[in-house]
Amino acid sequence: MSSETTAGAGANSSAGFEPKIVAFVCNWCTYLGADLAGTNRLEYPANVRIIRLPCTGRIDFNLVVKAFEVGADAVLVSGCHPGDCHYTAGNFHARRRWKLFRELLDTVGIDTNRIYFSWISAAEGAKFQSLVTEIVEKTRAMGPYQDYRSLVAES
Amino acid sequence: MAKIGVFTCWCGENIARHVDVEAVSEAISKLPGVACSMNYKYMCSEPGQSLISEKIKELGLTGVVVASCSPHMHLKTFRKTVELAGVNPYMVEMANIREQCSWVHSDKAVATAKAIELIGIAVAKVRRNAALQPIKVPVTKRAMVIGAGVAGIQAALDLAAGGVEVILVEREPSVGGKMAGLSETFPTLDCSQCILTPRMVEVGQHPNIKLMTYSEVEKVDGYVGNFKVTVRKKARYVDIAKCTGCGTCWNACPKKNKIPNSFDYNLGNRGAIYIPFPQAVPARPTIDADNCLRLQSMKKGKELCGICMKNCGSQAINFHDQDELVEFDVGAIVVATGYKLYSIGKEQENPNIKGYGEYGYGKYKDVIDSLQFERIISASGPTGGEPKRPSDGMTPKTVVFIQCTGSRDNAKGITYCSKICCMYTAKHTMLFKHKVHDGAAHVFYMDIRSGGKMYDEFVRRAIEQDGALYHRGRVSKIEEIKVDGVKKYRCYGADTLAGEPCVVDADLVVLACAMVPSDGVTKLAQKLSVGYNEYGFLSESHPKLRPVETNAAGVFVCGACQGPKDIPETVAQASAAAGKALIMLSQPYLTREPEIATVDEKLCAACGACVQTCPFKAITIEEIRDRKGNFIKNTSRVNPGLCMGCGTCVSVCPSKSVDLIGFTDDQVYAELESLLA
Amino acid sequence: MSQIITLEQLKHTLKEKLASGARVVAPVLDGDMATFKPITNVEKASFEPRACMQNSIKEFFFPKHETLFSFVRQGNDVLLTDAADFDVEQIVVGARPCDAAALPILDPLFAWDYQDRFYQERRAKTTVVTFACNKSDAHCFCSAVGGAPDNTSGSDAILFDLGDGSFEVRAVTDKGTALFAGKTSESDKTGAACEPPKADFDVNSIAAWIRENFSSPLWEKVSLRCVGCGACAFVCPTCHCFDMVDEGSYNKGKRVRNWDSCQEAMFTLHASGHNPRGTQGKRQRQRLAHKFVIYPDKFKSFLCTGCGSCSRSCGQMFGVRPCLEALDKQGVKAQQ
Amino acid sequence: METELRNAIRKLLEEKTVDVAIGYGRVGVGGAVGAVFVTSPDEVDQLVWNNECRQNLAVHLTRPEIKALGKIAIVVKACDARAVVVLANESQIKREEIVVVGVVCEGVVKARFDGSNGEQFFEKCASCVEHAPKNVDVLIGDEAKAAELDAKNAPTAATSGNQAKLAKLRAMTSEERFQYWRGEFSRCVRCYACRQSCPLCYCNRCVADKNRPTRIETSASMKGVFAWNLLRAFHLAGRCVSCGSCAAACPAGIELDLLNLTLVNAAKEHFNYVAGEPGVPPLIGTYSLDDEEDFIR
Repeated sequence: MSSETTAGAGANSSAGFEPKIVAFVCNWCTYLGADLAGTNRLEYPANVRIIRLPCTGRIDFNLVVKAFEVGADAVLVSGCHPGDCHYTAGNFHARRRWKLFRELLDTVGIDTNRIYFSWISAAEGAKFQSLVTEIVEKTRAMGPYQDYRSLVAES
Repeated sequence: MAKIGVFTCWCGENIARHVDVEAVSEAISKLPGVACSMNYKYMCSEPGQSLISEKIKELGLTGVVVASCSPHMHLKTFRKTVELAGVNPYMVEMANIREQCSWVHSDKAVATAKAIELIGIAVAKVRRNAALQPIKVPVTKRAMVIGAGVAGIQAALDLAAGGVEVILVEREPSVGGKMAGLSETFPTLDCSQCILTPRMVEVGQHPNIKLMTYSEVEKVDGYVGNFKVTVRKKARYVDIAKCTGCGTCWNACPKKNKIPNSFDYNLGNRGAIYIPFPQAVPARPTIDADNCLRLQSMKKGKELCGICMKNCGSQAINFHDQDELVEFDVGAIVVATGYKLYSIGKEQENPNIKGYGEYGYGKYKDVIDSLQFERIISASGPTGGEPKRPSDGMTPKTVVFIQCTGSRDNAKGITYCSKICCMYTAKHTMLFKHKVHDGAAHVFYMDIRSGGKMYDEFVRRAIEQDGALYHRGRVSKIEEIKVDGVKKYRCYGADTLAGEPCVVDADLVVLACAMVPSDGVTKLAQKLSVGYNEYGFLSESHPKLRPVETNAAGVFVCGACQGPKDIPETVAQASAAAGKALIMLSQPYLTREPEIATVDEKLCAACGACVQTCPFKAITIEEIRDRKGNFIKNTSRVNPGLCMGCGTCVSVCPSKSVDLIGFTDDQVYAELESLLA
Repeated sequence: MSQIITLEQLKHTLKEKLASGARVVAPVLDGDMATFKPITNVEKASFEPRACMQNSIKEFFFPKHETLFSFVRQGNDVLLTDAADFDVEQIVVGARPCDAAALPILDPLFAWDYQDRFYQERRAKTTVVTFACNKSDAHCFCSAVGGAPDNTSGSDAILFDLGDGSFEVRAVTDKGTALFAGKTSESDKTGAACEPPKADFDVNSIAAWIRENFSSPLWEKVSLRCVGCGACAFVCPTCHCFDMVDEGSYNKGKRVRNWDSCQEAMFTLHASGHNPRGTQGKRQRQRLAHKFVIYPDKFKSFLCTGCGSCSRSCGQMFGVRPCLEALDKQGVKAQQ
Repeated sequence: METELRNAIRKLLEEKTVDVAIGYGRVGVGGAVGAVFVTSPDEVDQLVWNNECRQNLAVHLTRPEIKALGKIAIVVKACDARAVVVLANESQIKREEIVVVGVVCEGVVKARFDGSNGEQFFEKCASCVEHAPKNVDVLIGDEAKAAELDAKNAPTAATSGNQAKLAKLRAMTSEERFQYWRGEFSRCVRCYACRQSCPLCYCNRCVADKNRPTRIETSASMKGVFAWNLLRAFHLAGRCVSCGSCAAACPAGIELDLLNLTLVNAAKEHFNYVAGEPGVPPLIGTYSLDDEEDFIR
């Protein structure tokens, strides 16, 4: 689509910078939490793009890398609270992978402050609202993820 | 070339107020592969759906994106719509521009821009969608019920009445469970045995029910409709087909009345060959190998005793009996493994839970739990229903009942309310007062929770008619003392309503302890791939809408294994579980969502990462052989009957040889790439 | 009389080129590893002859990763945009003679049935300044394939280190002459390269053996330790296989070409699943046959300059020289 | 030791316990040490054992060309032995069908950039506390000496060698680390020497070689090499045995093993997990209810 219509338009200059946030969420908890935020009309900034997956277990680490490749300034990965997984254990498996992956990202110098992990249940519309708001504000303050953008530009 | 139709909904004003639907349609119409981009006031309405099917027919659409509300709201609706119009129902994606856009963003320009991107994501995905067919799984018309307490008995009888063969598995030598040991039941005070034993006899005799007592589930393979359950039939040393239940053996046993009877919670005794209680079903004895002189001597190569065998007229005793593994093919499984009481002592199986050492349970013989009290006042109990205290057989005059021992106590690690204790404690006071008219029944309680038909009236009756003394407060400590040479138990309590300490010298103390799931339930749950909470209570699929289903398809739960509950609730839930199982078993095939994992067997290296990870044990390593039977390679393979479609396997597969249909990497990466500015 | 240039003058010459907007490529040291890199500061470069480089100058003519064009979908149309920026002036300094010698070998390949303008334009706009070798190592075998430590093939100018902070400059082409015009002074000092490296095998005999022994079991035997990575091909100045892929999204992307290696199992994998070169032996046979039979048949020169980069960088201690030696010993000489 | 090794292999071949022995021999330019595949007792004198025996020969166990040779005996160092265990755990080999000949290793020297032998031991050897290979069928060398070396290294194992390098790297700012790797990765040519030399990168087709979808770009572009190197390292999480083959094989001299070490350390620190123990389920693929989640909101 044309870049004029995207929220990330003109993102390269810090002034008027609108962060692009990609959120990978599970279908049963966080997606419904986001729906609940809607049902309750809890406003939050429009910068987040949700990719719906069945379970946090399905969220492969490489998707996070890809999100940065397509220009994300921050990434949110969110699913059911421990014990609430629709598939009993997908989130436990995911939690372990994330813990390790964060260490790797840290060593490589990919800014782990731009990757957020959360448990948001179907009842936590307000948590979704406040977390997204916080992510957008913090990312706005950090500015565009220049490091990764320049990598992509060099490619 | 894809021909995608995009249908943007106004949802009346819900979407249109904050999203410029015309601008959205216009922008989306320019996306590659989009053959039409329309908007309409109510896409889910009849005219809205007609618009979609008209366009499908007119333009030969290959994929449809509906931009409206959450897919949780209407994905099924629109799948039906396109299916009726002749397109595979899985060629639909939804863009959630209501809950996740118009309802949360009030700036129209911003919301419109976001809506366009959200639809772009859906268009990118639907382009990669594949036509899918629901999976049909054949069904074995047989059910297994695990646990034969009142829940299992009820479920088995209902299933059997529905014409389904039932395998009823019980770990103990007799069916009946906890209820068989109760005295009388609230709120009617009808005798527990009187209402249960006829049902026990019925399960024993029902032509559709195969009873497997003294047996445990060893292994569960297969999947919904097609389980293969291996049951360990423990060595009983008595051939129950030959045995007539005459009783000669247990009366002749030299160990008669010398071994604590666990059915009486060790308050009464039995022999080495025994039936746990007179009304047992099957009314056939079992030999307790650990205490049998013959069986113990055989370990040392001798053959002592054997009196029971010598006396048995039907030659039913077989000292060489061994555990036997029996396999059953069943289509559905009902779990009804019930509960036990929380361990009051200091030692706990669960490290997060602490005991009530201060109550001296285990140290003082007359500090007992509520199930022990049930046996003491039960007509079939060790005292014949005469209230006598365990230490010296004295009839207690003052009894202290302490509620919430363990329950609702964060400090001890159990947060939940065990739900039935308020009611049975009131019952205990009544039964006690009916037998010891001059006795005093003191109850220490936190709150009285007596919701239920005729429940509060029952508690009021205990207080007002039978004179139970209720003190709102906790007991902090119990000490053994002597008053006039008689052993007493001084209970240091508080009456918070009176605002003063309340010390009672009791002859007997009864602790209403928390209900916890029975032993081994988490192991069983793992075999069944059923979830459980931190206490081990099994997890239902949805607390309100799917209360007896579990996330393991084809496995249902009922009774106290799912959470504390009383008999009426248990029976209702058992019937519900049986009903759900019957619905499932009534169809020739089960239809399952096709959005499951699939393996590219040619490229799979069979490292087993997915096998290890799958929460449903749906993946196995299989051999691929050529037509002549020569081994070619190993591969992972997904059992479509077991896979629930979580996709955790995809994340752990290093070569991405496994993919999740409906959420393939191809689709997900396309969604992401659509965001490329 | 010879022309000499001091190191300072050489640097000054390169600075001028940098200032004029040209790209200057020179060896940059990191520990004991020397890498050809575009430099912006000549002081960061290392100007001494060396037998071992981490990479070949090949990548400045035929990059490891190169955009051919980009595309954007608009509705049902696809708009194409040509690649840009492949025609800047380049000065490559410090090349080994065996590295530079690969360029004339590759030239006909990129100007055969298809005129590869990316390669050709870079080639035309690049001046290659070589350092004559002053030492060789056990991996070197340029002499066995017609090269020499002071070979000028592919060079526009060759410099001989005089050991006193200056180099003798021998311009080979007009581009070389132009680069150093007015920068050198006359001297009676002349430089000399080191002795040619020794190789006790005859490449022509081996090539003859290869031609006759397509089905020899020796191929599998000598290649057992090769694990099939592309390191040898990617450090090789003459290996030139590439793969073309489209990258980006459905709506927007580019066509790129990337280096590829015949040693990787995927290289010849058919869509059917059949792989005509299913084992490492077959893949090594392809590599050697291409270098010593197929390419010479077509383009009249070995596809090998004897630089030894492959065996230096091989983790399994393999490469062209060990392979040639094994074929010589177990094939050619065993036959005789 | 070399004689002892040759005798052991000779016996295995003579008794036809195995058809081929994978060991080290002077096969490269100037007698450089690499893999040899000995199929007859007469050839065992090709086998050498010294501190130039760098390669992890376990990489050959999963190769079809080698499997075709028959029953295998393999010479391993302690780190290599762990790779064999992982291969067995992941059912890539049937452990009982392979004879693992372990050799007590006192460290191997690093190659210089030009391929010649350096004077220095590999960084991994400085922090090695397992000089005698475990889970082997035949053990050659002095275990007491190995134990002595283990004890010698133990006090500094967490701070020496690659650990010191990694600690230095982790002490930088995130931005500095990013720029460091950007510089290193700029030399990456995607030759996959790291992958091919790794005994545990045995996939039938690497995800990097799959292009529908393009999960990671095949190009040696900056974005492609970042994605590739993250992916390679992460696929070894809880599996890498720190043999260092990846870094040793890299023609661009990138210290890839530091990425792996990060995950080795994380596995140990957060999950008390060490790769290469027989019968232990994989780190990724299992979970504990108590796994840390301090980073999750």
